[in-house]
Amino acid sequence: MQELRELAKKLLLEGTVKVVIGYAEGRRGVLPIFAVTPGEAGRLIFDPRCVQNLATYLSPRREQVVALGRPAVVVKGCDARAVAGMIRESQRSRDDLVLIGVRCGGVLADPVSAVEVSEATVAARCPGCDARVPKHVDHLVGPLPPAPPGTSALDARIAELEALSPGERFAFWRSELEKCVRCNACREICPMCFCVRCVADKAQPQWIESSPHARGNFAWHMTRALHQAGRCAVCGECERACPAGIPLNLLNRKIARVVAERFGYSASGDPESPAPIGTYRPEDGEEFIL
Amino acid sequence: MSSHHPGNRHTLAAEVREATGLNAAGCYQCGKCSAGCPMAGEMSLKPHDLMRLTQNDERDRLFGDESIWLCLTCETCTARCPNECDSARIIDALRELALRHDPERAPRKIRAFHQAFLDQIRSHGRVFELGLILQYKMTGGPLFQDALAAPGMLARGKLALSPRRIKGIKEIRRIFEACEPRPGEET
Amino acid sequence: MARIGVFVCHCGENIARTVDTARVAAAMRDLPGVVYAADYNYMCSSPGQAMIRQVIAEQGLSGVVVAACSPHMHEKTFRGAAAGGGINPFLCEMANIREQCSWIHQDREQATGKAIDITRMIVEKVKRNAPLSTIRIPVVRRALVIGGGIAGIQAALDIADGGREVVLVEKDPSIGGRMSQLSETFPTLDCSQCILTPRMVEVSQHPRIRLYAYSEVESVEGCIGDFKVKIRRKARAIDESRCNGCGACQEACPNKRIASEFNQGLGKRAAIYVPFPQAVPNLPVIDREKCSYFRGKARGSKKDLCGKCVAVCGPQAIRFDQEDSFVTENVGAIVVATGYRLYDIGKEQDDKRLKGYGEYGYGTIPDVIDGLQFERLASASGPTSGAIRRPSDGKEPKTVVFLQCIGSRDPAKGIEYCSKICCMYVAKHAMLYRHKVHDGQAVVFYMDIRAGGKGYDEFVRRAIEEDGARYVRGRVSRMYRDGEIIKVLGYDTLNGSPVTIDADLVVLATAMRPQPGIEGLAQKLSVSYDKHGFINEAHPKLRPVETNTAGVYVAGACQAPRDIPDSVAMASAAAAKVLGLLSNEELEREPTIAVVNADLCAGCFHCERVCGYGAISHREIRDRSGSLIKVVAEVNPGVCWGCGTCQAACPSKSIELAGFTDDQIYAAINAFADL
Amino acid sequence: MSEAASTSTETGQAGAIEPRIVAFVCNWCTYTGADLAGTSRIQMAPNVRVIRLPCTGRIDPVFIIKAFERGADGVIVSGCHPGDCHYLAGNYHARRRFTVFREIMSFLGIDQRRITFSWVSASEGRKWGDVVNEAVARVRALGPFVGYRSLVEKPNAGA
Amino acid sequence: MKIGYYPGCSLHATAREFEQSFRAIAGPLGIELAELDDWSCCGATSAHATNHLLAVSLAARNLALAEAEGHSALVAPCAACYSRLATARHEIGGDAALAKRVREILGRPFENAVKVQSIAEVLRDAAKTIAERTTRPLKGLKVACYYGCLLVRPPAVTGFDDAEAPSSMEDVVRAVGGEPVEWRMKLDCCGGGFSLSRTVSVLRLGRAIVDDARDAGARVIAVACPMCHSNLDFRQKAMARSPGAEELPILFITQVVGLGLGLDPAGLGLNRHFVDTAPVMRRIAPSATAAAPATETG
Repeated sequence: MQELRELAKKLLLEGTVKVVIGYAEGRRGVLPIFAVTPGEAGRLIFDPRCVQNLATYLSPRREQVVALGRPAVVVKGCDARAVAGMIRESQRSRDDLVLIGVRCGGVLADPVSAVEVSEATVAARCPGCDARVPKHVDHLVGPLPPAPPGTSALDARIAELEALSPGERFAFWRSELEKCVRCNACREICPMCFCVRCVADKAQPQWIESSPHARGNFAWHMTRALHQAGRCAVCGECERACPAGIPLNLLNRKIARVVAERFGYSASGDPESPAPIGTYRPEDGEEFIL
Repeated sequence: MSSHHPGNRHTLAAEVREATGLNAAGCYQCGKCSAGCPMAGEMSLKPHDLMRLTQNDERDRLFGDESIWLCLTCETCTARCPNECDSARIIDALRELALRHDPERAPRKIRAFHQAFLDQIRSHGRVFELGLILQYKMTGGPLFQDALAAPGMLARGKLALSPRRIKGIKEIRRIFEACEPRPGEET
Repeated sequence: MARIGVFVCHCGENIARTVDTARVAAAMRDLPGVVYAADYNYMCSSPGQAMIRQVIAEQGLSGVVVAACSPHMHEKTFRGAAAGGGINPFLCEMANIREQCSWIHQDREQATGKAIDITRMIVEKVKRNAPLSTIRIPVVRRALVIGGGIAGIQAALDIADGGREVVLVEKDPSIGGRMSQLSETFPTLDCSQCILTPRMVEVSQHPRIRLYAYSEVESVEGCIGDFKVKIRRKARAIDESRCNGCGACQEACPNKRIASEFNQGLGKRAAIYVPFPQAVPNLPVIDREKCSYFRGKARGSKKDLCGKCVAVCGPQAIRFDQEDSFVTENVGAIVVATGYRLYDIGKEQDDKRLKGYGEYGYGTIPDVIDGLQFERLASASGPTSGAIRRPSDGKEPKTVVFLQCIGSRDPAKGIEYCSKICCMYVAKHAMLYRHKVHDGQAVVFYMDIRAGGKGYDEFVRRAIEEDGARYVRGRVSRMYRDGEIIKVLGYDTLNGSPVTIDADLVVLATAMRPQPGIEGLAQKLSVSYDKHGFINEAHPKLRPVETNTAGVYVAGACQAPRDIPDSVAMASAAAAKVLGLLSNEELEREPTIAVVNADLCAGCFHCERVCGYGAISHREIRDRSGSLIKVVAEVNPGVCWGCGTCQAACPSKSIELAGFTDDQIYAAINAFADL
Repeated sequence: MSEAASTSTETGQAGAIEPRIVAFVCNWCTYTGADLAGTSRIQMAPNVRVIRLPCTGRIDPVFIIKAFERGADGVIVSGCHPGDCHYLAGNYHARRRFTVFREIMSFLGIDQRRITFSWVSASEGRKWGDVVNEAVARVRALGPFVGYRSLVEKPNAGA
Repeated sequence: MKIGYYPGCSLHATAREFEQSFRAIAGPLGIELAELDDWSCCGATSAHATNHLLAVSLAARNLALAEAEGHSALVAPCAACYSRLATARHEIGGDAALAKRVREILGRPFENAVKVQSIAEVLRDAAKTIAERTTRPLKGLKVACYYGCLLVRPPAVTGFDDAEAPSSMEDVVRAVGGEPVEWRMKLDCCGGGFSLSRTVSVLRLGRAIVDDARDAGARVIAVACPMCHSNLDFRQKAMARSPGAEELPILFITQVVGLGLGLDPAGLGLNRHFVDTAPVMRRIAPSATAAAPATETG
């Protein structure tokens, strides 16, 4: 904690950065903080309650943040993946960022009610995480906490769904997606959703029905998953932000796995590594093609 | 019996492929294997001939000849084959097929040796060399040829006098049974 | 509001037999925006076309749909008719109710229903068609040729003789390439330099050729018709304007023990040197790695450094302080002719798929050489003045063994392809050897003889029948040094017996590989290359000298192993293509290309990743004060071929393919079911 | 539970009406192949409506979604065989795109038997006929895809 | 360093001095040999020449044992055993179907996770330690390092050394101050498994090897395979010899190292050979006494 604060102060004082984006204690739990003075940097914290993916504040869409000037940002391993994605897609250049990586032992599913990471409280995506030590960052702070206990509830749930028949899966997702009110919170919070105008808002022609019935919602969430393939860091922010509680990270994780298995690609923290969609190998599998 | 239509899945090449995943058609007869083979001088069919006959599905010439049994599996051919044919492995497969095809065709001495050797493993889990030598001599190996050697061996403590059987011998037997070529696999 | 005219063709009985064309027309008449629909016996006939022109005029049509055969059959015809009627040809489309309807169905009811659907879908699309006009790009009527070997020389001369300016870039100090190293050439055995040198001189004196020797392509921008090429002129440390090529400097140079590249390491050169007597340009270059002045300088030694060359240079042309300089040339077309190198059997390889040959001693046996080295031994201008002497002790070899397919046709340690020229030059070597060493015996180990070509097989037969080369069919398993000689252990697969030969000299016909660094150059030009590094032609049969990048052509052994005649033929073909391109002030291209909506583009450049033509570039958008707002994608109309992969890849649909816009396809999908 | 039973929950009454299928094909291989089928008079089921695009690379998965919304019971996507792309590599990019999109659809419970992917070259008129007939047969067995169209309605006990 | 140890049948019989010497040098080199409990025969030539599945399964049983005992690497001094184990590992690794079948046959957990190492590899990697611990440098002892077939072939399976120009054994010999000679036959086969069944071939091949080593000036041949050893040692008497040519002692590479480490020849089993090894001792003994104190200080 102290290490983090000292580093942040140093970066601000020597003028390396104008703002340090990190976590701080808020009235109702942990909040993002945009520290521009050494004093504010003193409020920085990192613990399992720091679930937010701060990469989203690097998006050019966030004009107020951009206005603050060259940022340093506190990233967990999963967040670092998102940053890498944004760099790869020219939303940010690596040189005008300072990345402060924090070693992570998993975050909480519900940071409000719990404080300690246990098999019961850990976020579903964390167990088995391969990015507990962020890669390709400028600074690495904090001790490495023990690996989160148990196995990923996400994978378990995916396996359950895959065991079902198409009809049963369809019914499941229908019941989930009927809840979607198209508030676009999933989109707003996602670091990779930086389009000037989302395809879902395109009117001429309107590929994605805007009215919030299950059909439009299927179209939206399928398209979203497709556009996220190989880019999504599976940070789970979309699911956390969803007021309807739709298990979006199931889909994210599923597709991330598909991309890894089919194209031998995993969203590493390396901005240099090519995106899996947009490249190809002549020997790619095609067992589904007649 | 196997038909000789090329492309027929019962051709020798097809069986070799089934057994090894290797493609005998890969051999383009450059002869580098035969040029480096330590036993080529003693073989009537050189390594590249063996590959050729396999490609042509000429079982009878292949299995009727002792050449496949003269391969020492020294792997020189495999290591130097420009087209990555792994001839040594293919010759292994040919021997296996030959035994299924007609065990009597295999040279008596060599077959007897392999038999004796495997019996050793089957009954002790390891090879008890004195036993091996004795059994081999009984079942077809030239008698007395090495009799002079045995004492020397003993004198140097190189031969154990009584076999030692491993604890997991049951497991070994099970492995042997599980690996018996099933009748279904006969060609 | 659209005013669409629909013309349904009977195609005699071909369509009408199974499709009720009148009903199709009637159904169309009911569609909003359709102001005219009729059926007719033969729409493609001149009365049919006249009918289209007339209706366009009378009805003031904004679009035309011809429901007839496949667009592949008559799209041009009907677009012509539409143009004749006074509307933009791209406002006319065809509904394929013959090949894909009447000919593949019998049930009249179903076929008619389907024909109605097909035509309706096209009508809805055409409602949203936009007038398109052919794209014109101005052409810079000069060409760049990369590589000064025989292919590059031929291409440069042909283009220059064709009346266009040529910039020729060669990375080595002299042009001439591999051919200048050869002794004689097959199948005629005429002296290589005798036919090459005049061509080299021609290049140096040609008014329309600008030669940059000892130079490399640094970067390439732009596209067909207008490339901007930055060229690095490596520092020779010589003032070219002063040097008179007297050669006194290399005489004076104290360091004369450097392995000569030109002689494949068999001869020596000085640290300041002209690569070979007939070099073009006839200028020396200083090898900074070896020159004691530069080495001393690098060590930072204070004491007076060597300057012997400076001392003897009359015109005072030595320039130790010279540095690399850059020039930028503007050209409309580029020919890549970077040639080849030979596979090296050593243990160290630049490609992990290559292994080298331990069984042949990994290149550590001095009297085991490769084909180019033998060329130098046999060449009158070579280190032995053409006498065949072996490197180790200078003795005349009485038995020379030639091995073909070393590294070639060898996926295990080399490459799978056939290097194509070895069969011929080995036969040539065997002959040259016999002509020079009458009591010598040449033994050739081969797998197959590939002598397809005019006078080629006759040539090989001559080597065997008249010059007594002994051809043994089989690969060699191993060879090792045994005192004076080299033991070669092979096998004669034709008589089925092992062959062991005591050789005095062994010559390996090693595989042809593209020049190192070719991938880098290919990326600069955004041309594709195969896994071996050979430049890919645009089509293996129909576009052999074009590449996937418009305006970039390929010639010679950088595309695949080639001999001299092939390389020259290819070079002339490429030159013809270039002259064709440069014969126009402007070039015309299909208007169905992608267009970016800069306002919506978020600059993620997914489009750039999927575009194989490199048609996407980055455009900076700045406000009045000039500060950067964002960087967006931009399509280069000269380079885009209109495949539309970029549009499907664009998450926000901010890039549209003209003629196949989302709007048009959406309309077609919408119209497919008449819900 | 069995696939057939499962699909019924997804689609409602199976095999009621003639299936409607949209085919998105590339202009250079499959469309030409389909023309060849015509010139060779190869008879095939009339249920398919072809939409011609320059290249499979141009085929956007939203086309498939929209087709289902607009009443398609099945979809065919077809283009040039790997290595034969008339352009450079549109089909390779399409292959990756649809590899992922299939998984998404399948994970959301859209029966993949409704979507047929194929490579049909300009010389494979016969193959095109087979692709069409097989696709129609598969989709007919599954019945109309009302399950998707009717997503607009509030859920009824059946779904 | 603790490492799984698979002796193999020969090392408990005809080649017991191989095991004896390996165990003797292991201690000084800080290598802890954990012999697999209840290991079984690798199947050797007889299995793979007649029944591939059996060959793979017999070898795999031992790999599975090593896995169960928690070893990450397994050393098999006998080149033949090494080859069988490494080949099985290679084939199972590259063939999921085979892996499945073998697992069924073994009926025990098997992840194929254990690396198989040859003695040459292990000693080469320990060369530095060997040099440090050498108290009796084999000064001027010309050694022909004989690899034979299975140590380096096929490269796809072995891969720890160059298949055509290996150097690991030479490195080891140099480490103990010996002088490896350059010779031609170091990779040629000695006749391997034909020792009993086709002695004539073995004598022909063996003689060529011994002669070439002798011509190259070697005074001893170092081997890493019991079969090579018996073919060259026990069979050497029977090989025709050109007049005046003396017999050439055949030492296991472990014995060569042992001598360098100053161990007692009998303790290394030199007395068990058919070809008299005394000449070797005579060559190195004087230098030994001289060298001993020098290295004590070093």
